[in-house]
Amino acid sequence: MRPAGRDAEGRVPATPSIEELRTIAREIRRLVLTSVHHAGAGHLGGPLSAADMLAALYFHFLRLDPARPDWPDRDHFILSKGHSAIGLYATLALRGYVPVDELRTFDAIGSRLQGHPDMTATPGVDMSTGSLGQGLSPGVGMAIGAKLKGASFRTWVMLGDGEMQEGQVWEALEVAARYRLDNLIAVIDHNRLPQYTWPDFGQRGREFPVQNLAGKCAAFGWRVLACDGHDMDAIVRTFDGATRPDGRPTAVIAHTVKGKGVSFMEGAFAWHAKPLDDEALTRALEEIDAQTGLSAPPAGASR
Amino acid sequence: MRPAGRDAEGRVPATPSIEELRTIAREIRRLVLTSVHHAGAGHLGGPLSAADMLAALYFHFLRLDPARPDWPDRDHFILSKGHSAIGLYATLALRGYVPVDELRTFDAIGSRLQGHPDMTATPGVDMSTGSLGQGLSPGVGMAIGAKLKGASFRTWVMLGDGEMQEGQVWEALEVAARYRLDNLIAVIDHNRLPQYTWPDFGQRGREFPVQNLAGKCAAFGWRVLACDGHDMDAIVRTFDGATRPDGRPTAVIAHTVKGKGVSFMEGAFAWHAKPLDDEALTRALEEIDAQTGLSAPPAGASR
Amino acid sequence: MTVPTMIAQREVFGRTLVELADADPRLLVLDGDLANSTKADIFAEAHPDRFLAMGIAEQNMAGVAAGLATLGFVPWISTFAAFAVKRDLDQVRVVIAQPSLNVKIAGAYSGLLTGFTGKTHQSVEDIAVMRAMPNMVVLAPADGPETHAAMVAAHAHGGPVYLRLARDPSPRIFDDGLAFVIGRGIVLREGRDIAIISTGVHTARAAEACDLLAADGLRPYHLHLPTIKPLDEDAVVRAAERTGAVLVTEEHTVIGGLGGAVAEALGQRRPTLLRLHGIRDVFGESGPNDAILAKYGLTPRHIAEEARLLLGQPRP
Amino acid sequence: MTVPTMIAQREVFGRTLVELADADPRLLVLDGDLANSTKADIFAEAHPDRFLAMGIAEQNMAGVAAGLATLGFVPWISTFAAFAVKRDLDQVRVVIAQPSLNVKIAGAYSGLLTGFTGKTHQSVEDIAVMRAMPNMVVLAPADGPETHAAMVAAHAHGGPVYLRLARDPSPRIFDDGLAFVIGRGIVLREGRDIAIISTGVHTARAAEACDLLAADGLRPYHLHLPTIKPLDEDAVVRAAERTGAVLVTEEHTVIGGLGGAVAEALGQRRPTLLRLHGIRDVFGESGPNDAILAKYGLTPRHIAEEARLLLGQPRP
Ligand SMILES: Cc1ncc(C[n+]2csc(CCOP(=O)(O)OP(=O)(O)O)c2C)c(N)n1
Ligand SMILES: Cc1ncc(C[n+]2csc(CCOP(=O)(O)OP(=O)(O)O)c2C)c(N)n1
Ligand SMILES: [Mg+2]
Ligand SMILES: [Mg+2]
Repeated sequence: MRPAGRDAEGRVPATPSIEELRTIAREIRRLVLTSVHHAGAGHLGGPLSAADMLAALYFHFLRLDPARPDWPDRDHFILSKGHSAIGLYATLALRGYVPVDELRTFDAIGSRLQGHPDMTATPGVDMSTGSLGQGLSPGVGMAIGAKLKGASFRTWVMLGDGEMQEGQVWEALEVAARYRLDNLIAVIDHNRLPQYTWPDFGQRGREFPVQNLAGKCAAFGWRVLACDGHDMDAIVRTFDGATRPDGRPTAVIAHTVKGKGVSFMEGAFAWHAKPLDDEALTRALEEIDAQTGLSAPPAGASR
Repeated sequence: MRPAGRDAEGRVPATPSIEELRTIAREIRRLVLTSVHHAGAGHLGGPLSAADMLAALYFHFLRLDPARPDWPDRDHFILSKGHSAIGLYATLALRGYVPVDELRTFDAIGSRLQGHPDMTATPGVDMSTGSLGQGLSPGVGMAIGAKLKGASFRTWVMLGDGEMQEGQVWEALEVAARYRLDNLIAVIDHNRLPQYTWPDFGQRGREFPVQNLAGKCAAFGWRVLACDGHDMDAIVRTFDGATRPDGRPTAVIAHTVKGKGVSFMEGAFAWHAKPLDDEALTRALEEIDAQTGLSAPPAGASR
Repeated sequence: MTVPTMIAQREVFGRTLVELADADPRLLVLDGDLANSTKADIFAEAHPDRFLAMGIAEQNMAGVAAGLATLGFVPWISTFAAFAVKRDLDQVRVVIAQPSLNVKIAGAYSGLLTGFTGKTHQSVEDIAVMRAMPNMVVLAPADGPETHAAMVAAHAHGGPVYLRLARDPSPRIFDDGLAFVIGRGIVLREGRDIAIISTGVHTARAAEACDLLAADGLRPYHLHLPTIKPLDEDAVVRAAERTGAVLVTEEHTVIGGLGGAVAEALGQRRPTLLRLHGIRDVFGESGPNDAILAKYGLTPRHIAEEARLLLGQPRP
Repeated sequence: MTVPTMIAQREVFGRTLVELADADPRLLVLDGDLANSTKADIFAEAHPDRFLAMGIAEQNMAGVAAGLATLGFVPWISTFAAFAVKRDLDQVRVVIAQPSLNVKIAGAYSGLLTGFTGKTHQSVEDIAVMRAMPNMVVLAPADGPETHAAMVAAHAHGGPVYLRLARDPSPRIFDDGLAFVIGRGIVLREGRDIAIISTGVHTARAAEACDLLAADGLRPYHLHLPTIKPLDEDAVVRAAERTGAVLVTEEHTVIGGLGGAVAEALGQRRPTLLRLHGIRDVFGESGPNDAILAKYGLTPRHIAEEARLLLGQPRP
């Protein structure tokens, strides 16, 4: 059985229904798990925490045309937390940019689906990323460029919270505010974990990678919105607010859980990136499917 | 006639009197002007805006011994806005680290007084700077190191407001807050001008190099104090507050005027760095002297 | 554009930006708060709407340029060479060089002559760093006219370019309107005794050194390489073949720069006795230009002396 | 420390940090949020109070290390080579290399074999960049035991050191307890037909290539250079003298790295026919190690083939 709306190639067309977006997010999670299992490498925590927002963006908010990935007036999207590439690829596949089956080439030599997003390799990838902290700046460039051109597209950038420790991000926030880039939206995946994190030694405790994100972004002159990054209703409402310009760039702080959807990965920094063995995959997929309400996994997804 | 307390070599010993600190600051300004005039190169706006705070630091707040520049328990000072080197050199000379006459070698080949502070060249310079945005991080290292050693010295770092645009500064602020470095004080010379500034074109206007400094530093978990950076009373009071630990690092935002003390340099971005001809020097020194109340310039200062 | 005998590359830089922008609406200039030093301010006055102040934040500036390039703009980044290369190297690598985006990086105040600012501002390793970066074209023109021509060529090139520029006036070598072909060296002097290879404004000093040698009855061959990458290997091999001994001289560390490029090419195509002359793996300091060139051994006299030393070495 | 036949440098790195720290209270480790990849986590468990998490902020990390070094600590910076070299180059230059402070920079996951992460994480130009930096020692040990020895030597050296390390297990070449002298090369094989010069874990592949050549009746000379700067020029010259033809092979771009260093030395001291083998001035990609080595031409078979090509070239 296919999730509602899935075509013969396994792609899901854009849809505005909250319920369908939820289904797509669960499907993204399945594809993340199966692809990482198949590749024997890749990140899990970050892609899983971003899945709901990727679904909302690609199936509801972004103005785009999968047949024309270079359409100049498309909304632009940059996955600054580039290590979550497989989440983006799963989304792009479901949206029709690449065949879903091609996800099985993730991380393989010669693949269009590189370990980190490569704009020269993958249709639909608007900027190469992977070195953290770099994605917002090209987003600022795109937003300035849109203003210079009089173009109406928006630029969305998704960042990790650990990534917000990189100074370049704050350079970009400052410049974006100065240029009053109300066509720029940063979505911060605030899952409270980076990779190794701040360790649990001494008195310092295993702290968040970054404190007071909302206060910081506001101090830098940005409009700040927040939502539960796993509540599709809230995501849609908040992203919707973000697209109503008020003269400033907008930061959406999405409160998320790293590894969301798989109990043993949730909040576990060890699952940031880790090969997934058969047994773990089975357990993980079972959990996801229990949430989907799908009676059976879609064909091919658990190969 | 020598300013009160000046010894035969032209050095001024540490003094707690506000009035003497004012005199020293004016003397720093004179030495900045004469040295840049003599060198035919160097920065003016930044050193002049920092002069009062340098006087307060080196003649009142810093625990130091000019005879032992490497004394491990000295308070450490980093001039992150390294282009204001001549202001620091003038201060170090008055304080006894180098002969006042040596200021005439500023910028010359083989000199111990390099265009930007060089810790390998100048006694009393605790960190090499000149590439903006870099000074706070070594300060964080020194403050962490002091804690690890159980040493009681403080680390002071002086930054420019334009420099605060550098992302590295925000990385350092974040880490300093996380390590609860209450032995670290950043003094921000908020003179509202960087070098070329944000130009006066289009609708953007010639804006400050950085907005809402206090709010930003507070959002990054720092205690924030502010003062008029040219009012010696206020400087001493505020720095004094900064040295009373409250568990956080402290930022002092000093509201200053770039080029302070010389009317035609004040607030003029063109005087950021500019050779000073004889006539301009004479006019500038006259203005400074009118403020000093000194009946005549000290011997040698206007050669 | 008429050019006096001595001209500063930065002046030509500012004026040429205006000229290129007049002809091509895609051109934008991004400034790291140094426009009145780099002379990008000439452009700022002429095209205020296409001058993008980026503050003192070089990493972001490189990224913004990349974003603009994806929209079809041709952004020129302008700051000091020291910061253009080293403060944002990871950004240049990941969002400019790896996707080979059409961004030009103008490094002002390269080499040791940086107006008394000293070692933090002197860029002694920028050629070595940029040359090692895949997809990057590296240019170092010799004078005003060649700077103009190199900028025209760089702008026409569809990928990333690093342009190494000097601060202070230097002697004119070329006529206005010369053609600049990326990857092509220029023989400034034919001769059989020794080949001198140079780049950037240092070429004028090498040319003077050739005069000194010629006055002594020697016949130096002088090859100027305004493109360091891609290297004109054929020209280098020809210089070696003509003379059997090659002195490379540059206002850059002797490690990995033009000397390294020549050594790699000759070792593989025509092993030849080399001498690599430049900054001897040290950082610089502040001082007047003459004193710096003298202390760091980069005057025409020093170059001529190096040539004589090389000539005195036994050839294999 | 007993070492199995295949061992990952990163494991040795973590364990040696502990060992060095046990003996020297000045040692601190600064981590760029990668300790469980770089294996600095072994140190974090053993010496939690001397493990300083620095978050994902490499520029600040370099500066903090500099500040600590001025107090007499010996900070080891640990992150991926790609970021250790390129994300903080201006910081490494200004507060570490220029004042020559006693900071060690450990670049993990160097070269192309970075666990499927691809071009942003692959460090193909780090040797070229670090070698051009005055005051910097550049080390690239071949295996586990040599990593241990190189770390002991690096820690004893009173200035900045860049240590290039690999991620995945590689074959043991040396016995435990070998002596490591900074600046000294090691002849792994005597021979007269051709010299092969290599560094880092790639030396194991070069050694295998020598076996292949020897199986064909050739007599390759193999020089391993675990120090790239300062270069053991005498060893390089000897290799050239013995054989008359030198193949440099490295898991690094062919521009400006070990090949560049050897070319500069030989051109000046003993011009010799060279062949520079490595990554051909391109960025890499993700994939399994075998596939990457095959695609980028870095297997023992490729090295042997390069040697044969060089042998077939006419000698000057
Ligand atoms: C400049 C840089 N430093 C280090 C890394 C290695 N790294 C990859 S992911 C990661 C943690 C990222 O954490 P976060 O931004 O919170 O992402 P998420 O939690 O969404 O996975 C790190 C340190 C990198 N890719 N880039
Ligand atoms: C990384 C870096 N970028 C650019 C410069 C060039 N520069 C020197 S001073 C200056 C302006 C500094 O402004 P600010 O920090 O406000 O200092 P102040 O006003 O006190 O002079 C600039 C851009 C530099 N020294 N370092
Ligand atoms: Mg996170
Ligand atoms: Mg200022």
